[in-house]
Amino acid sequence: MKNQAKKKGPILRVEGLTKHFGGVTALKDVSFEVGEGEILGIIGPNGSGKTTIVNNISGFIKPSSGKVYYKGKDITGKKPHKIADMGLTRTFQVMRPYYSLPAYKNLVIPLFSPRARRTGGWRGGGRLGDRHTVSIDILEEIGFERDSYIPFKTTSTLPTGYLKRLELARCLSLKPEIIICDEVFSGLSMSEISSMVPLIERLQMEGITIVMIEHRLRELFRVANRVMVLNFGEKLVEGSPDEVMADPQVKVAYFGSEEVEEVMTYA
Amino acid sequence: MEIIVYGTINSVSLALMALGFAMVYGVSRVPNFAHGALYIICGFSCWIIMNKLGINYFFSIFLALAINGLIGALMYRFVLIRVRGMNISEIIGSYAIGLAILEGLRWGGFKGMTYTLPVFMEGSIIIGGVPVDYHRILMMLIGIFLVAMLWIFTHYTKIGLALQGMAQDERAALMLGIDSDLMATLAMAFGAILAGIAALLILPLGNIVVESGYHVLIMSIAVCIVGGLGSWMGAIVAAFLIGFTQILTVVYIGSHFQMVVAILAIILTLILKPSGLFGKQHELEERV
Amino acid sequence: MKCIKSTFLFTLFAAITFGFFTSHAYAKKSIIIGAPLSTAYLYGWDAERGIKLAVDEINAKGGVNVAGEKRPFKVEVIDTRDLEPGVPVSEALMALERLILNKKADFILGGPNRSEAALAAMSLLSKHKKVSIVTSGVLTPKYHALVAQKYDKFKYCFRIHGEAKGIVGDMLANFMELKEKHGLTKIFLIAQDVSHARGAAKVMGKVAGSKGFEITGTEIFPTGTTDFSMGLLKAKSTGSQIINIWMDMPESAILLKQWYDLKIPALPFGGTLAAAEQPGFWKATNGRGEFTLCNVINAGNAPSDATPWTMKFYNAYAKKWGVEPEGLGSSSSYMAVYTLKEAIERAGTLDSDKVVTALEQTDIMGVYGRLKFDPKSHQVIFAKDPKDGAVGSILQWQDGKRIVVFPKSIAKGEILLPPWMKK
Amino acid sequence: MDTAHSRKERIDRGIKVRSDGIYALMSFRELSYLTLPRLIFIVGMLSLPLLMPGMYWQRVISIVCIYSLLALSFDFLAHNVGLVSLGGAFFIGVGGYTAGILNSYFGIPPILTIPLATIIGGVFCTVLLLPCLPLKGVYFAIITLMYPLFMARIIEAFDIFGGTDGLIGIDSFSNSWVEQYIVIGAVLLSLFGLRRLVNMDLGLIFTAIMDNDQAVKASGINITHYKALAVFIASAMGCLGGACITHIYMWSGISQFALDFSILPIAATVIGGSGTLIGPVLGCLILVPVSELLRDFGTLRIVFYAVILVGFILFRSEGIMDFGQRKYEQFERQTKI
Repeated sequence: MKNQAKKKGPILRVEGLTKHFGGVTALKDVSFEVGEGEILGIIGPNGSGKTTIVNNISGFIKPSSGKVYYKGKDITGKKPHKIADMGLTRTFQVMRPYYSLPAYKNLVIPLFSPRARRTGGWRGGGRLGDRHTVSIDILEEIGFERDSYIPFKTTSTLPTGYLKRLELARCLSLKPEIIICDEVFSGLSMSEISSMVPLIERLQMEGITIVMIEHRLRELFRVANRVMVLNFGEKLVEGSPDEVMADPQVKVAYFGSEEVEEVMTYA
Repeated sequence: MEIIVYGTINSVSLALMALGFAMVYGVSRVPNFAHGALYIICGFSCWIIMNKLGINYFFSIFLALAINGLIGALMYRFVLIRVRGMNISEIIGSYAIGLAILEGLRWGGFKGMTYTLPVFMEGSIIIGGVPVDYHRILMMLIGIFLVAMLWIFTHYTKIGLALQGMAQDERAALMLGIDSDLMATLAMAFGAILAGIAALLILPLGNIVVESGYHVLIMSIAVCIVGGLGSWMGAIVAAFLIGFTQILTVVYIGSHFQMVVAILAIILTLILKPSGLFGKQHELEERV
Repeated sequence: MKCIKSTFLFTLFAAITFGFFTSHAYAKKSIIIGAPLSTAYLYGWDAERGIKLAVDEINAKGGVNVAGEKRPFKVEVIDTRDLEPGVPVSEALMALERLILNKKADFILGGPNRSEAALAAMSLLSKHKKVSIVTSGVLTPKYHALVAQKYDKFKYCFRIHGEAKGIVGDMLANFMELKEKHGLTKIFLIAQDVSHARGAAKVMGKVAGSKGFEITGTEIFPTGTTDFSMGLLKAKSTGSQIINIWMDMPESAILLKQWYDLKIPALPFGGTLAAAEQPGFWKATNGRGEFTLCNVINAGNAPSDATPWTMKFYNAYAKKWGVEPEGLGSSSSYMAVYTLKEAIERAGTLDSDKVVTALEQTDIMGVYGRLKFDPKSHQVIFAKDPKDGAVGSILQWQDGKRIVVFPKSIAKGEILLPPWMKK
Repeated sequence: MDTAHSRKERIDRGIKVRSDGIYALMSFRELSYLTLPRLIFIVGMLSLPLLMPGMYWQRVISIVCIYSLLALSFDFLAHNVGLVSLGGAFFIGVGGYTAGILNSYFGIPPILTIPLATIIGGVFCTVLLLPCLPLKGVYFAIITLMYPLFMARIIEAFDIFGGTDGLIGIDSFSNSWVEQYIVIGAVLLSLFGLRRLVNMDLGLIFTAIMDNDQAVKASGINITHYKALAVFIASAMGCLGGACITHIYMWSGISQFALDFSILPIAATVIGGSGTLIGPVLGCLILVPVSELLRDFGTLRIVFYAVILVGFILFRSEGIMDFGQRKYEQFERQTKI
């Protein structure tokens, strides 16, 4: 059911990541690794610093201390567009499409980036075709029906499900090696989620490493190879989904007490 | 020694000029480009009241300030209220009103250099070997007194707190039942009165000339930016910063670099720390 | 809301049509004088009054007879706003062009007042071949130097009042006199950061230095400074006895007030000091401007009897405008109209080139002495005695009145020192 | 009882939908519907110098074109790239001085100095504005307001390039027709160039940066690079205007950094209709001649001018062009049933 991660060197390694906002310590000494082609889930109650980790890795915020290595190279504090250019892309928890532009034009922008020119975009194979057709192909692949009117509708009229897919499409258009999905499932209806999960699995088949930050644990556990739990900016525990589920500390962190056994299964 | 004395005087006059602008921007987020015009029109209205209507100097001051406050309120109520939000139109609107007032005064015959206001007290005394005239000392005292009053006003009175609430977050203030338009009108009126007070303190030193309106606008923008747009405490600290740098450049580098330094301060502050010393810059530290 | 909109559009429409008509309703016969002046400024409106006074007097006497035909003068004044900060010089040049092309001005008098604008206008005037006499505000020596340099290009430009070098010469004569009488030798220069003021201060520094004066310091203040305490205190600490001021910005009144309050033991001697030239100066500084000396470039601007015509002009001006001649532009503009009239009558035509040659041979006894133009640089020739050239005049404010103290030939009083200087 | 044989019908029936983005025009009627306004505008602009009564009004047309260059650059920056710049005077000043220096010190004829000044000026302005590109909103506006004042004070304090007297004796265009058609050509070129740019993919990136620059950063594009490109385009147009005004008036000095050059183009944009690139040009076509007509009123002229400005901001805050576009689309004509 889950494909095993190929055992090569870690593609992403974070060591001792700490971040203070004024007096508040959002992250305290978090370290973890992500193997090539692996899906790592990051869970934790609200305000445990999940999004701060994403911002630090993707360069939007500079960490107070600690190092981030990507394929062995130190990318701590690099500019976001340089990190994205190296193949480490991310989606936003608060979706950020270009509301004034039609959906297919949203993807034209990433196709302008130097990485897209080099790699020819998602299916380009080294040569970038006409940006408009390439963007419509990518949209079709992630679930925008091709011959319908949806790719040409202005983004502000699209429902949340399509916007989430648009975020993913933006990462895909850069032919990424890592995608950090920040709560891709939140706010979606059950049917949308059920169509999103196979999409994630297909991406993993394509060899893309995915780091998923989620609250919907059931879907996450179906997909993730390993899971890491964060609480108040500190790393609580890391391991396979079953180990994490069984760990008492996680239950306390999430629900404040250990007895709540049955709820965990349906979360 | 004279650097300290004249540094503080220069800084207090800068602070007085900038206070009105900072107050208006702080509360209603409207950059009031008519600030220089309000400064000058208060000088001229006080001159008219005193010379043409013959009312004695003391009452004409308060009358002129009242008129200034009224002009500020009317200006907001009938013009700026419609363009709040579109920041280009705000700038153009307030600049156009300022232009209309200044050029209208010039057309009304207020040309030349013969208009001035009498000094509060004649003569000068020696402080630490440095001759300082009474009017400048009085200006310093009133300036400091004004800042204290402003601090008390904004912290302990109902309207003051409402104004501060508006400054932090207009929508939250609206939710608490503060009528934002009324507050903004009041803020504009206060801004105009502050500009008037600055005028009636600084103008007696020289003469009332329409050009200094533009000069005052530029300097108050400079001070407010360095101090952080929106926070009038920052404006006061920045006024002292720029005031002393100007005096120091005059003494050590060369007096004709004085203006260059003031404008350089603005550009450097904006590049290094756009939100200024105390300002909370919303756009820049946007939540990602 | 509806009615406001329509009234607003109606006033806009009325303004445009009204503006359009006035520019066409004038008789062809009269000679049109274009006066591009910064009417919101002292140097602007005093020139405007000087020109209008002269034109009224000439028209009253029947006008100018051009080759036998009597033709009246007609003045077209336009506001160039060029002395206002923040207004581009192209605004003044457009006003000048409007006079030449739209109002069909034959001659330009008064000229743009700011040196920068006057220099810029020179090439425009030579392009349209219009004779122009600058009468107020343009002190830069570069003006007549350029005429001499490129004579065939700029030969249409004349200047009928003094310029920085001439003023420096007058000032020096005064300083020598002060040196003998009161032993004042230390001079402190204060100049506005404008090239003609800085140029004059530099020249004064060199020349005074060579004449045995000690230059104790030079302070250049940018336009718009509101605090001169540092400069004045530096003057006091260096023990200087004369403060030579070259400043035509309104803030100079602040300087004089601070000088009086700080009791600086030095005599404020204005090279160019616009604020102090006005009769209203006394009221503006409520008496604290006493003992200030300032130079009004030509004699007519202050009561003196340089020539029989001076007091006649002085009283006619006061009668017509209700105020004594003020600023340095009034008598020179008045004389410019008369010089132009006399040159046209000698040339017998309005053709620019002939009028230029006629102007070069001008030699009339005017309000401030005998006016002759230097044929090469078209600059009026200065002298110490009204009989052999144009005479400057320096006055001192003595308890409310402007007393001419220099040149000796027309002086009405002596230079007094402030009480706190007579230790 | 005869029924009415014709009914009202909007002339753009069907055209609007088809022509919005996807060009599938059927008949000449639709073609003319779209191109007619543009044609009228171009022919009008080109014929302006011929219609002008006197030499003076021809000079006013050149000034109108210079201000419209500035208004275009402001409108492009403010509404397509999201950078509100009050620094029109900075571009004019730098362009004017570059042209002045090239001409008076190196003796390069005007035909060459204008393109040179445009490029050199554009690069110079962009380099100076680089550090403040990350600023946004009111901050960028106020810092660009300060730059021209700063340049003027620097030239005044160091007394370089002829100090406050400026550079004189710069040779002008051969005759007034050349001067006008160069300037009008420049305006038309930059107007339609900008419209082309905005609709191209490059324009998409500018709109994206304005819409949400964090997303653009995340898609691997260096936004400072593209912002610098936009500022270069805008400042090149401003410097072109500056170079032209220097050669028209054969003079260049610090008062080219005057505030009027910053404020009037913005006023024209507000009146003409911000966002539509033709709007600001119309705004200039209205504002500059009106301010010339009012010149006879002396100082009252500026008061009139300010009142007109406030009037437009209050009653027609969206500008003439938007109003015109809306009205143009609602024309009706009778069609047979």
